Amino acid sequence: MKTPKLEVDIGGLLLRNPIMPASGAFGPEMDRAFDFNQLGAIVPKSITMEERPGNKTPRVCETTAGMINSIGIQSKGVKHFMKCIIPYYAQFNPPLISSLSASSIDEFAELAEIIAESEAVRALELNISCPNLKGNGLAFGMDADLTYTLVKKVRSVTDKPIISKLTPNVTSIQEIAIAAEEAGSNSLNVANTLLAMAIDPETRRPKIGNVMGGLSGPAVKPVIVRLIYQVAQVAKIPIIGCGGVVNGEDAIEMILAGATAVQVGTASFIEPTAMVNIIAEIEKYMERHQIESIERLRGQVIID
Amino acid sequence: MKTPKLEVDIGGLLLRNPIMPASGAFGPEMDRAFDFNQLGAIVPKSITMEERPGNKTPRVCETTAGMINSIGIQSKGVKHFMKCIIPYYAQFNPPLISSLSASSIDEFAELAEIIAESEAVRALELNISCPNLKGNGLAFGMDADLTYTLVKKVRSVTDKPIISKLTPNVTSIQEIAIAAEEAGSNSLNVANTLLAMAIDPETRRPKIGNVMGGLSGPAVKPVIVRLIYQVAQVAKIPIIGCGGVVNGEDAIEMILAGATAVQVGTASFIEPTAMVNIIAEIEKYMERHQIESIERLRGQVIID
Amino acid sequence: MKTHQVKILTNLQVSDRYWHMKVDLSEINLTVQPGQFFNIKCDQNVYPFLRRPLSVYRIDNEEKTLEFLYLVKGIGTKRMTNLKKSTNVDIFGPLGVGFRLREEDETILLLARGVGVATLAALAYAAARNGKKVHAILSARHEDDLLATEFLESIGVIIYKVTDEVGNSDVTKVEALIKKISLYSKIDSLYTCGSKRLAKIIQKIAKRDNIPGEIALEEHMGCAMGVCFACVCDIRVGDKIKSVRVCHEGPVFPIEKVIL
Amino acid sequence: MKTHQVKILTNLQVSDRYWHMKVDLSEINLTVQPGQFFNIKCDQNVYPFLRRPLSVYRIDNEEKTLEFLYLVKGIGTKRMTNLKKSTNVDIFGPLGVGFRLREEDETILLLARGVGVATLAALAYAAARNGKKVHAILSARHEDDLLATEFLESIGVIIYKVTDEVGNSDVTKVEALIKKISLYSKIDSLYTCGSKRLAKIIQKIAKRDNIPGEIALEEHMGCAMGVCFACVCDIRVGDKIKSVRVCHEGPVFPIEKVIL
Ligand SMILES: Cc1cc2nc3c(=O)[nH]c(=O)nc-3n(C[C@H](O)[C@H](O)[C@H](O)COP(=O)(O)OP(=O)(O)OC[C@H]3O[C@@H](n4cnc5c(N)ncnc54)[C@H](O)[C@@H]3O)c2cc1C
Ligand SMILES: Cc1cc2nc3c(=O)[nH]c(=O)nc-3n(C[C@H](O)[C@H](O)[C@H](O)COP(=O)(O)OP(=O)(O)OC[C@H]3O[C@@H](n4cnc5c(N)ncnc54)[C@H](O)[C@@H]3O)c2cc1C
Ligand SMILES: Cc1cc2nc3c(=O)[nH]c(=O)nc-3n(C[C@H](O)[C@H](O)[C@H](O)COP(=O)(O)O)c2cc1C
Ligand SMILES: Cc1cc2nc3c(=O)[nH]c(=O)nc-3n(C[C@H](O)[C@H](O)[C@H](O)COP(=O)(O)O)c2cc1C
Ligand code: FES
Ligand code: FES
Repeated sequence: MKTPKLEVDIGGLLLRNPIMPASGAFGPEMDRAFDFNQLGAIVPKSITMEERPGNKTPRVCETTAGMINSIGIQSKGVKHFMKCIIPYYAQFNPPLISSLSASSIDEFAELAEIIAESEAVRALELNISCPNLKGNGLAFGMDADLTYTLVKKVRSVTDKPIISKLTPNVTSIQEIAIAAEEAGSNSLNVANTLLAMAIDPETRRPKIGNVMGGLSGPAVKPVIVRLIYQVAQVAKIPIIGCGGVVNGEDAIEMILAGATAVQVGTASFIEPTAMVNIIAEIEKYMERHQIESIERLRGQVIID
Repeated sequence: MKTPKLEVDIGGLLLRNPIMPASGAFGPEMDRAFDFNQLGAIVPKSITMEERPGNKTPRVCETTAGMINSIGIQSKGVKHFMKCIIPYYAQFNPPLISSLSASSIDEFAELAEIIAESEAVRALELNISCPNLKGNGLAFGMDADLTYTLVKKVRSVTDKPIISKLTPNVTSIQEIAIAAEEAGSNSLNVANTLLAMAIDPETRRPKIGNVMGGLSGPAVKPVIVRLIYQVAQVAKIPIIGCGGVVNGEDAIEMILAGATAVQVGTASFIEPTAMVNIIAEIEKYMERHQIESIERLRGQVIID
Repeated sequence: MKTHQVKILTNLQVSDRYWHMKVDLSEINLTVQPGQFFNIKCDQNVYPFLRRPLSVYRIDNEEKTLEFLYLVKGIGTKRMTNLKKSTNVDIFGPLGVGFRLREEDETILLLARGVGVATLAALAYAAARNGKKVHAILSARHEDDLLATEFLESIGVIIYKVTDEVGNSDVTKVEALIKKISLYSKIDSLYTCGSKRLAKIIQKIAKRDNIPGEIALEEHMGCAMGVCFACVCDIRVGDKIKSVRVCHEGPVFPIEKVIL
Repeated sequence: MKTHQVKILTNLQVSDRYWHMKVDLSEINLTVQPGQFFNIKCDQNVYPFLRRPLSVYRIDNEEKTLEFLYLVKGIGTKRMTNLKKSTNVDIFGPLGVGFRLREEDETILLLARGVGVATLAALAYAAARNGKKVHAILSARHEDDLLATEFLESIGVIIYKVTDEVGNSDVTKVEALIKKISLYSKIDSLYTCGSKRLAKIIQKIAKRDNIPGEIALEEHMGCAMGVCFACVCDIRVGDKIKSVRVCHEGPVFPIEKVIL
């Protein structure tokens, strides 16, 4: 067999392989761990218009097979991003997907317009699902109408591919997915973190400063796989799976459920080279199963 | 210090301690593992009006720190329940809480009426949140209006305490909680399982016969603690926490978040005596922290 | 129905994919029947989360030991191989209903595929000790996967090895073999485990020749104690279909009742 | 910035709540500075899920060994105690910015509370080897919790023990002690770790006497490599407040910059 083909197309953006970092779990500091050119894409931490301090510490805590974070989008603002971050990532081959966060629909559009101007930015990921912005866990992505309006507005200011990052904390993710697709998203990220909380029985205090935060890691994978499967039933645009992927088999599982590409977050905290290991494991799986192109696996879960 | 007081009142039903089984993870067969009289209450598997076969096997699979089940309420029907199950549990001291499942609002009311007639049944738990009935994960408890109508209807046929078992798979559990409370629930169970899915990359098949199922076990605890905390902000009636409790500290965590009582499900599969161990661990915790009554801990998470 | 912390006497690899674990029961008093199983904690950890069911491979009431023979399949059995001699392992059981060995039987025949021999070996031992003649057909993919043959031979079991490798393990050949055995040795009872395909032969012969037969089934388990209804399978009772729990009404069932 | 599988040479309990682990670095080439840390996998398992940060307690460049001294606090450090001699442990590092030992200094003073000594011991060792005079005030709840005293004494460090038990560990008494030491020995640099309460003394003295000082901070960590912004704290730069990452810009900071 020839070496397996890993190329995928996430709504007009071609990737050499389906593996990329999850926003907020990746940074320039990791270049000492592995060569960024091996990635399918580069996704920096969500950026906001203005500088933001982020939330109180502790900002992370461990749970069984997972972690809760409430970083709260600590950001140096879009100016610093355009001046320092984009040029840095521009030196690598994988396309740069910029993740955006804002507190109003207009701000989302403004920010998108500014960032899309940079040639190096090849797609925008709209973080409409951060549970850590307002302290109550609410997000734009919890409402289909808001999602539609928001994405539509951003669509009107840029032709670059838009990835809408959905929240898992909803009754019907299908509804939100359809809204995002109809408003002009080119692909969907399924999904952000599960809203969660932990209390230390000894101190009786929440384990993170912000009381609630987002749960990530292997604990959430079964919920995310279900969401991918549900979205794949209704969406025509590609899905990027995200949540709990630790190894190549996890990525394959998401692809079988319907994902085109896969993001890896927390796993990099435990094994900094997790992403390149996962790419190698996917290749091995494909060789073992004689699968020539990863596209052949997409949505191929067998339902009797 | 005197021995700690563990008594709690869950909406008109007095329990000698806050620990009881989660429906579906308990049965007469466990009487060889421990004395049921040690429990706060007894909660059998959800019962349906007619006999039901349940779902295809495999019905369970393991996930990281959790399991997915799609039993699908295998039930021998209410007649058998009245004749065989109730009299069996009636011989124990802890109050019997009967869990009900039905496929329509009218059926819920009919079933409630029949079961409430039995003197031994001291409260009804309405399983309006089972993700395994229809194969698409939908449940009455995902809609506030349906929840209101359903509970109201059941309220009209019985004066016994009603526990509404909520689903975690919603955008706003607060909304559903309020609907259930306003319709006359005496307490709220927070919550049923998270809708989930797992695929075996080798066979490419879903790991459970029913494709999707409910996730339980330690993996879900941080989500459940968050839901309890959210419901406690809006509900006046007692909350029964359920999901991922394995030890006494987990139960304390839920009580600090706002729960009055706590159900234990999957943990019993790993350690059949889990519930009595948890009761002992709660007592030890209370002694160590000089807490005279468990009620003193309820909702006492410290938020700065 | 209790969990026990028992000391591991040995936990050793016996072939490419199989391991053998022996534990000390001298501290506890257990009556264990062939065909029953234990649900075993693979690790003193939350991961793997669920216990794993293993049949009793051998019970030694004098030495007060219990043995398991297991195939390394996935994460749970893989981690089981890390359990160290002299440390404790947490076993829950004995669980389920075992085989029925009939007093009056003089000769029995066992048909085991793969790790199914782990389940039937304890029965063979009990039968041999009771003075019965035991024929055992052991089927596997390769010669290497034929387990416990020495042990079984040492207790006087007459063994017939069939493998996919050699090509004598398919249904027709095994059926012919059983026919041959019955020609010179009247079979009073039949027992099988490990392959539904092979079990069909037993079911057929049992029915045709009116010989009692039993089969040990497997199903994914949650609680292993009859409360969760994860491990159900359908059986035939008269002309009705009934749902039973493999962990509770089984894992051993009359061969004529199972639906293969 | 890499993970390394290194062999455990010893992993032993040294007092009621403290353990000491020594690993073999002979297979890899690492330059490790006092004050840097490693993020350690407590178990070859998904549980505990996150790594745990531990300072370098001692680096021996001749023997090619690395040592950690750790307090058994919760689940992670508890499981660390199960790591067995001769097996491998997965360590990620060295991480962060270590202490700056100034060439010109003749005498330095360390103030460590509790397990803070684990962080300062490597510095003491490096300073002593460079011919500097090292005063170390070690503070703890009980005499029993005063660690590494023998090791430090053996390399010529002058030790002052203060404990809550004896009642000489409060802020005023420690401040008086430092004053007394400075009377007969001019302190060129100050270093502290393990207590913000005590660090305030160092900050005050450093400012008042214009002595350079450094502190090693702790914060809950996610990635430990500067990407997640979990471990931030505020520092003072001029009259501005700046957010820095303990794992990346730290864990060692100039004492005048930290906000205690
Ligand atoms: C009553 C009973 C007795 C058994 N006795 C023995 C025995 O003596 N020796 C032996 O080697 N094995 C025996 N088994 C099978 C053994 O329990 C499984 O092989 C084991 O649980 C697999 O665990 P794992 O973690 O290694 O694999 P996993 O990683 O959990 O799974 C690997 C594969 O095995 C399948 N699997 C998992 N659990 C089961 C199960 N309970 N039944 C069937 N398939 C399963 C999974 O779906 C998956 O495809 C018995 C099973 C039962 C129900
Ligand atoms: C840079 C750095 C260097 C360190 N060096 C050492 C050392 O050399 N020796 C040593 O014994 N300890 C050291 N620590 C502290 C050590 O990392 C924690 O004690 C350990 O992570 C606790 O893990 P656990 O699983 O035992 O406790 P957990 O069960 O995780 O937690 C127990 C308690 O400790 C708190 N805790 C957990 N992680 C941290 C953390 N990173 N910082 C502060 N509190 C925490 C928790 O909130 C909880 O209250 C260092 C910490 C940092 C950040
Ligand atoms: C520390 C941390 C910070 C995060 N910050 C962001 C962020 O800025 N924007 C965003 O869209 N998602 C953020 N996330 C969510 C991740 O991108 C991802 O959706 C989530 O972690 C689930 O994937 P995982 O289980 O692989 O980590 C963050 C997650 C973590 C753990
Ligand atoms: C095997 C199994 C069967 C279940 N059956 C029911 C049921 O019949 N009715 C119900 O309300 N919940 C049912 N549940 C959900 C549990 O009652 C409980 O909500 C869930 O398991 C979370 O708690 P745990 O993490 O402690 O197990 C079932 C759970 C399991 C694991
Ligand atoms: S495994 Fe629970 S009933 Fe059999
Ligand atoms: S721990 Fe992630 S930035 Fe410091």
